[in-house]
Amino acid sequence: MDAIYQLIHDYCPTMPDWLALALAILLPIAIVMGVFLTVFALLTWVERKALGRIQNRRGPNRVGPVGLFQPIADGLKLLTKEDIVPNAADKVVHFLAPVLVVVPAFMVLAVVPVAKGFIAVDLNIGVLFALAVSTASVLALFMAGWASHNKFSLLGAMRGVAQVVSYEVPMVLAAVVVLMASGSLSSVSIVEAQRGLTGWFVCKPWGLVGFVIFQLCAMAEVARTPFDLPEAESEIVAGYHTEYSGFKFALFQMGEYVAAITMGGITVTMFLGGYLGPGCDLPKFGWLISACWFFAKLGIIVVINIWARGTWPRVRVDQLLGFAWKLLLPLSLVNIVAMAVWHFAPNKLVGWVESAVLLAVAIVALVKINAGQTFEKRSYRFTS
Amino acid sequence: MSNLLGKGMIDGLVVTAKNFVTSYFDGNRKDRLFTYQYPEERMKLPENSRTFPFLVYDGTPDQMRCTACKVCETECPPQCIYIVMERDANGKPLLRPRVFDIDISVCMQCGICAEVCPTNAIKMDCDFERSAHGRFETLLSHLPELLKSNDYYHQIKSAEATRVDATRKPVKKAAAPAPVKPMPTPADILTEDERSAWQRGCQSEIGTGPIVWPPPVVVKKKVAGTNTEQNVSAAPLPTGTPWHDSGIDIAARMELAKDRSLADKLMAAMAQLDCQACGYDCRGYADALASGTNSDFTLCTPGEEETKNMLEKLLKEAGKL
Amino acid sequence: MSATGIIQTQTLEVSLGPQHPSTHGVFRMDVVLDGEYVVKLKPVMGYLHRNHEQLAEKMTWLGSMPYTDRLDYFCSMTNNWAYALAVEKMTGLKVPERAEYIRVIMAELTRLLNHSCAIGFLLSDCGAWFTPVLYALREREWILDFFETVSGARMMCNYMRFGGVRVDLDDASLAMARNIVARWPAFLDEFEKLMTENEVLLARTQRVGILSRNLAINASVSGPVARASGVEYDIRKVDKYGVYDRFDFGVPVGEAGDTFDRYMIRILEMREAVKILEQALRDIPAGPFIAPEAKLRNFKVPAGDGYGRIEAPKGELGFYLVSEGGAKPYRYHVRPPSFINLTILEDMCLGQKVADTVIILGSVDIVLGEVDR
Amino acid sequence: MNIVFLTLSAIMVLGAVLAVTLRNLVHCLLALVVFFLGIAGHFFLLKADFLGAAQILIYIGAVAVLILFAIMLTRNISGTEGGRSSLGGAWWLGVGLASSLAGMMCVFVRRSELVTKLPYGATEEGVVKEIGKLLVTDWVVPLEIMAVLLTAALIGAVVIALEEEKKR
Repeated sequence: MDAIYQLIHDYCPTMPDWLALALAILLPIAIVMGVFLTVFALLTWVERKALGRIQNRRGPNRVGPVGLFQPIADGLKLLTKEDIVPNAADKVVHFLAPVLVVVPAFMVLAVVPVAKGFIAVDLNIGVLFALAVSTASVLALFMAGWASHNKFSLLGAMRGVAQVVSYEVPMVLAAVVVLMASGSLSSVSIVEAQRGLTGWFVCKPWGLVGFVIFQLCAMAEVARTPFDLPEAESEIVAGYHTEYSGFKFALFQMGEYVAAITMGGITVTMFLGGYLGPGCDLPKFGWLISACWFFAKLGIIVVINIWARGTWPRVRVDQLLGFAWKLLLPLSLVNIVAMAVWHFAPNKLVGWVESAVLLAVAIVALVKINAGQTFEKRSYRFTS
Repeated sequence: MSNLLGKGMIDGLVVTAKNFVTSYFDGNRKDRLFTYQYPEERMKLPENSRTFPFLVYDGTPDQMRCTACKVCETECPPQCIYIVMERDANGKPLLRPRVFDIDISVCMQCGICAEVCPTNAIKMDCDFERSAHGRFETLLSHLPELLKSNDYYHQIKSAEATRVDATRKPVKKAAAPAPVKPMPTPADILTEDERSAWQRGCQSEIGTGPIVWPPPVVVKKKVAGTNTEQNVSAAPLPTGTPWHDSGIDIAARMELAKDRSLADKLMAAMAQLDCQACGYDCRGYADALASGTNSDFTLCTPGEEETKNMLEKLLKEAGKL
Repeated sequence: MSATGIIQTQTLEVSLGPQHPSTHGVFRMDVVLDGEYVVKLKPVMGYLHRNHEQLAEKMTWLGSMPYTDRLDYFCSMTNNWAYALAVEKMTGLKVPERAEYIRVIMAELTRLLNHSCAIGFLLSDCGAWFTPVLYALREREWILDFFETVSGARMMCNYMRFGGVRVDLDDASLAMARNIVARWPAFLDEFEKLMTENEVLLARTQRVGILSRNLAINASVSGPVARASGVEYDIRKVDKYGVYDRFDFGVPVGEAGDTFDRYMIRILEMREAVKILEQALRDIPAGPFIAPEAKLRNFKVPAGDGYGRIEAPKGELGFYLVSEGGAKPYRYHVRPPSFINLTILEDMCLGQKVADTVIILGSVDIVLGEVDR
Repeated sequence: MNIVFLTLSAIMVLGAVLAVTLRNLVHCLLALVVFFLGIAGHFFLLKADFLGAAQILIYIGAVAVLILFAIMLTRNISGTEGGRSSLGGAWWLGVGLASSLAGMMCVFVRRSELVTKLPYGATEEGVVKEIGKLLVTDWVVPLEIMAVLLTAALIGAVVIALEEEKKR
C-alpha cells in the first residue's frame, strides 16, 4: 500500500492526497479482484475441459477457440435466465444467501500474497483472518438451504454445516504447525519463513502431513469431490442451491470456485512457499516471476482438485465426519507434537528422524484402528 | 485387498490420467474420443440403418411401385400409415395410391412396413434430420414428399437396392389416366377435432364406425309429394367385392360370396389388396383364373396358404384343374 | 429432550423422484428419514406406464415385436428373444442352428452392454462424476455400432423374428463382433483398476443394502441381484434354451448379497459372457438364418398358451401369451425382471443412509420402461 | 473514523433489537450474526485484529452454528404457532434494565484506565504474541479449567450420541 502510494505520489505529484490514498487502497484490491475473477473464469473452463478429456469427451469446444469463451457464454446465459424464487421461500434470506456466499470467498483473497511485495492487505493475523472468514460461508450455505423451503436444500445445508464445522477443527490444527514454524500469523512472514532450497514446509515430515491434512480439509471446506456432499447431485439433487436459478445460481458457482481458488492460495502460501521460487528476488522482474511461481503452484493444487473430482466416488456423510474426527483430528494433534519434537531436537537430522517416526507410527496406528474392519476381500464361486 | 491403504485410489488416478493424456494422442479416434462432432463430422451410416419409410419409384414419379395394397397399413404397429387407392370415374382401382400419408411423429422406425411390402415399394430411409417446428402438419408426410427415385435408393443402400432390382418382376401397369376430379383429402372432410385426432393417430376418436373411404358422394333429392329432402347416394360404391378386412376371415368372405360367379368367389378368396404381386389386380387375376387364361393359383402372395388352398379347392370344384 | 435424556428428533419425509437425478427414470421413492437414516421407504411406480400389454393384445403378433424393444430399452435384443421364444413354443417353429448362434451372440453382447452401463451408473450414483459411465458408454458405442450395422437401429433393434432373425450376419459383421469381444477384457481391466479397489467405493458399498438369500428366493428375485445373494439360479443353465448347453461358462455367485457383491457379480458375468461370445463366434455354423416355414404376413398362432423365458441381463424375462388362434394374442403378459427385483428395495434400504438408497437402487439395475411397461 | 464507528454501532443496535423482536427463530439468529459481525468490526476498528478474527471464527463459525443446531431441534421455527407476541407484557421493564445497564457501563468505562493505555504494554504488532504468553503464564489456570470443561462437554456429547446409536 505504501509503495503504491509512493509510486502515485512520484508520477503524479499534483494529485490530491486523499485521492492518492484512496487509489493506493483500492488499486491492489481491484487488481486482485480482477486477476482472481479471470482465474475463476479460466478455472471453470479448465475444469470442464480437463474433466472432459478425463472422461473421453472434448469438453467445451463451440464458443471461441477451443471453447475458451465458454465462461462468458455461461455467464451471459445465466444472467439472462429467469430468476425463480419458490413461493414458500423466505424471500429476503433467499436473496441474501448467494451474496453472502461470494463475500467471504473474496475477503480471503485480501490476505493472499500473490507476488513478492504484492498483497491486498497485509494483516498481521492474515492466516487467522482467512480461516475465520472462510467459516462464515457456513452461514450463507445454511441460509440458502433453509430459505429455499425445500427438503433437499435443507438436507444439503445441514450436511454442509456439519461438514464445514467438523473440518474446521483439523484445518486450524494443521495450520498451527505452520504458525509454530514461522512464528507469525502474517501470510507474508509465513512465505518468507520458507526461503531456502528445502525451506518449503511441505518438505518436512510435519509439513507434509500438515499439507495433506490441510488440503483434504480445504477440499471438504469448499465441498469438492470426494467431499461434495452438500450438493451431491445423485442424492439430494443439487443440495442447498437446488432452488436457485439464473444469476443467483451463478453467484453460488462463483463463490464456490473462488473459495476453491483462495483455499488453494492459502495452501500454497502456507506449505508450498507461496510466491517463492528461483528468480523471484530479481530486482526488475522479480514480482512477475514470483507471481508466475505462485500461480504455477496454485495450478498444481487446482489440477489435483479436478483430477480427484474426475476419479473418485463420494464418501457418505457418516464416513465423512468420521474421517474428520477419528483420523484427521488426532493426526493433526500428533502433528503438533511432531513439530514440537522437531523444534526442540538437538540437530536437524535427529529432528527429522524423530518427527518422521512419530508421524509414521501415528498414521499406521490410526489407520489400523479406523480401517480395521471396514474393507474385506471377497471371493466368488462359479457354478456351472 | 490391496496391502496398502490408498492404493486403489491412486490406481484410479493413474487410469484417469492415462485417459486424459491418450485422448490427445488418439490414433484410432474411437478408442478414446468416441463422440462425433455432429454438424461438422458425420458418422458413416451402415447400409442397414433405418429411419423413416419412403416410397420408391422407377423412372418418373408416375411409375411408383406402390399398388396401394394396404399391407403396410395393416401391419404397421403404431398405425401411422394411411392409404387411399386411386380409382377412375367408374370406381375401378388404378393400382396406385391417391393418398399415402405417413405420420412420422407416430412412426417408430421399426421397418416392418418395408419388410411386409409385397412389391418392394416402401423402403427405409437413412435421413434422420427430420425435426420441424410444428407437431402436426410438418411431421405428416404426404405422397409427393414420400416418393423417392430408385436412384436415390441405390445411392443410400446400394447393395440392398441391387438385390431388390434383381428379384423384382416387371409389373404391367396401365399409364395413369388423368384423374377425373380431385379426391378429397382427410383435411377436407373431417371436422377439426377429428382431423387432429387422425393426425395424432387416434383413429378410435374419429366417429364411431369405420371410416368409409372414399366417402360416398351424397346428393340431395326431393322426395315426391313432400317438401323434405332426402340424402341419396349418387354413385353407390362398387359392390360385389366383399370387403377385405383382417377381421373378416376367409370362411366369412366365402359365405358372403357363395351365390356369386366363380370369378367373384375366387376374388373373395384372395387377399384383395390389389398389390399386383401376381401381375394383375385382384379382379383381373380372378377373371384370368376363371377364364382359364392363367392356371397358376399360387400367385396371391398376401393371401398366403389359406388363399392358395381355397383357390385350388374352388378351381377343382369348377373343374378348371 | 425427553425424560430419558435422549434427544427426540422429528422424522423427515422426502420424496425422491419422480424428478430426481438418480432414480433412473421417472420413479419415486417416498423415504421417511430419521436424520439421514431411512426408517421407511415406499417405491412408487407407474409414471412410465404405456399400456404395453393391452397394446399388444390389439396388435398382430409381429406388430408387438418392435414394442418389446421399448420394454428394457437397453436390452432390446434379449426382449425380442424372450418374446420370439414364447411364440415359437406355441407354434412349434424350429429355429435354425445359425439363428440360435446369432441370438446367443446378440444376447451376450447385450449383457456386456447392459452390465457395463449398469455398474457405470451405479458408480455415478456413488458420486464418481460420470467418469465410469462414460468409459462404459465408450465401449458400448462399439456394440451399438455393431447392432446398427446388423439390425439397422442402435437401440430399438427389432431384430428377432419368429423362427429366426431378420438379417443374416455377414463376414464383415462377424469380424466386427470378434473385434468387440477381443477388446472387452482390456476395457474390464481398465474399469476394475479405476474403481474396484477404490477405498471410498469399498466403504460405500460393502455391507450396504444386504439382501439375504432367503428373502431373494421368497421375493422371486432373479438375475445378478439374486446371484449376488448366493442364489444359484441362471436360466441359461436351468432351461438350457437356445444352444446354451453347448458353451462352457460359469455362473458367478456371491455370498454377502450387498451392493459390492452386486457390482462384482456383474463384472464377473461380463468376463463369462466374453467366454461365451468367443465360443459362439468360433463355432457359428452356416445355414439359414430364419426357418423357411416362418412367415411374416398373416401370422397366426394356434390356440393355447405358452411361457417363454430367458436370462435377460437384469434377470428372468418372461412372456406369457394366450392365443385363440387368431392374428392377435388374446392375453399378453410380461414378467419383467426389473419390476420384481424392485419389490425388495425397502427391505434392502431400511436402516441405511439416504445416500445409500440411491446406490442400492443403482445396484438393483432397473429400467423404468420395463418396470412400468 | 467516527462515521465508521457510528454506522457499525447503528447496525449492531439494529441487529440486537431485531434478534429479540423477530418472530422467526432463524431470522433472529441471522440478526444476531449481524450483531456479532458488528462486534468484530469494532475490534478491527480498535486495531485488535486478533480479537476481531477470533470473534468471527468463534462467534460466527461456532456459536452461531451451535445455536442453529439448537434451533433446528425446536418445533416452531417460523414462529407462526401460538399467538403470543415475542415482546412480553413487561417489555418496558427489559428496556429499562438494559438502558440502566448500558448507562452503568458507560460510567465505569469512562473511569477505567483501560481506555487510555494498552494492557501489559503490548505493541500493535505483538498483540498475538503477548496474548499467547499471557494465556500460558498468568492465565494458565482459567485456560486449563476451560479446557477441562470443553473436554467434558465433548465427552458428554459422545456419550449421548452413543446411547442413540445403541437404541438403533
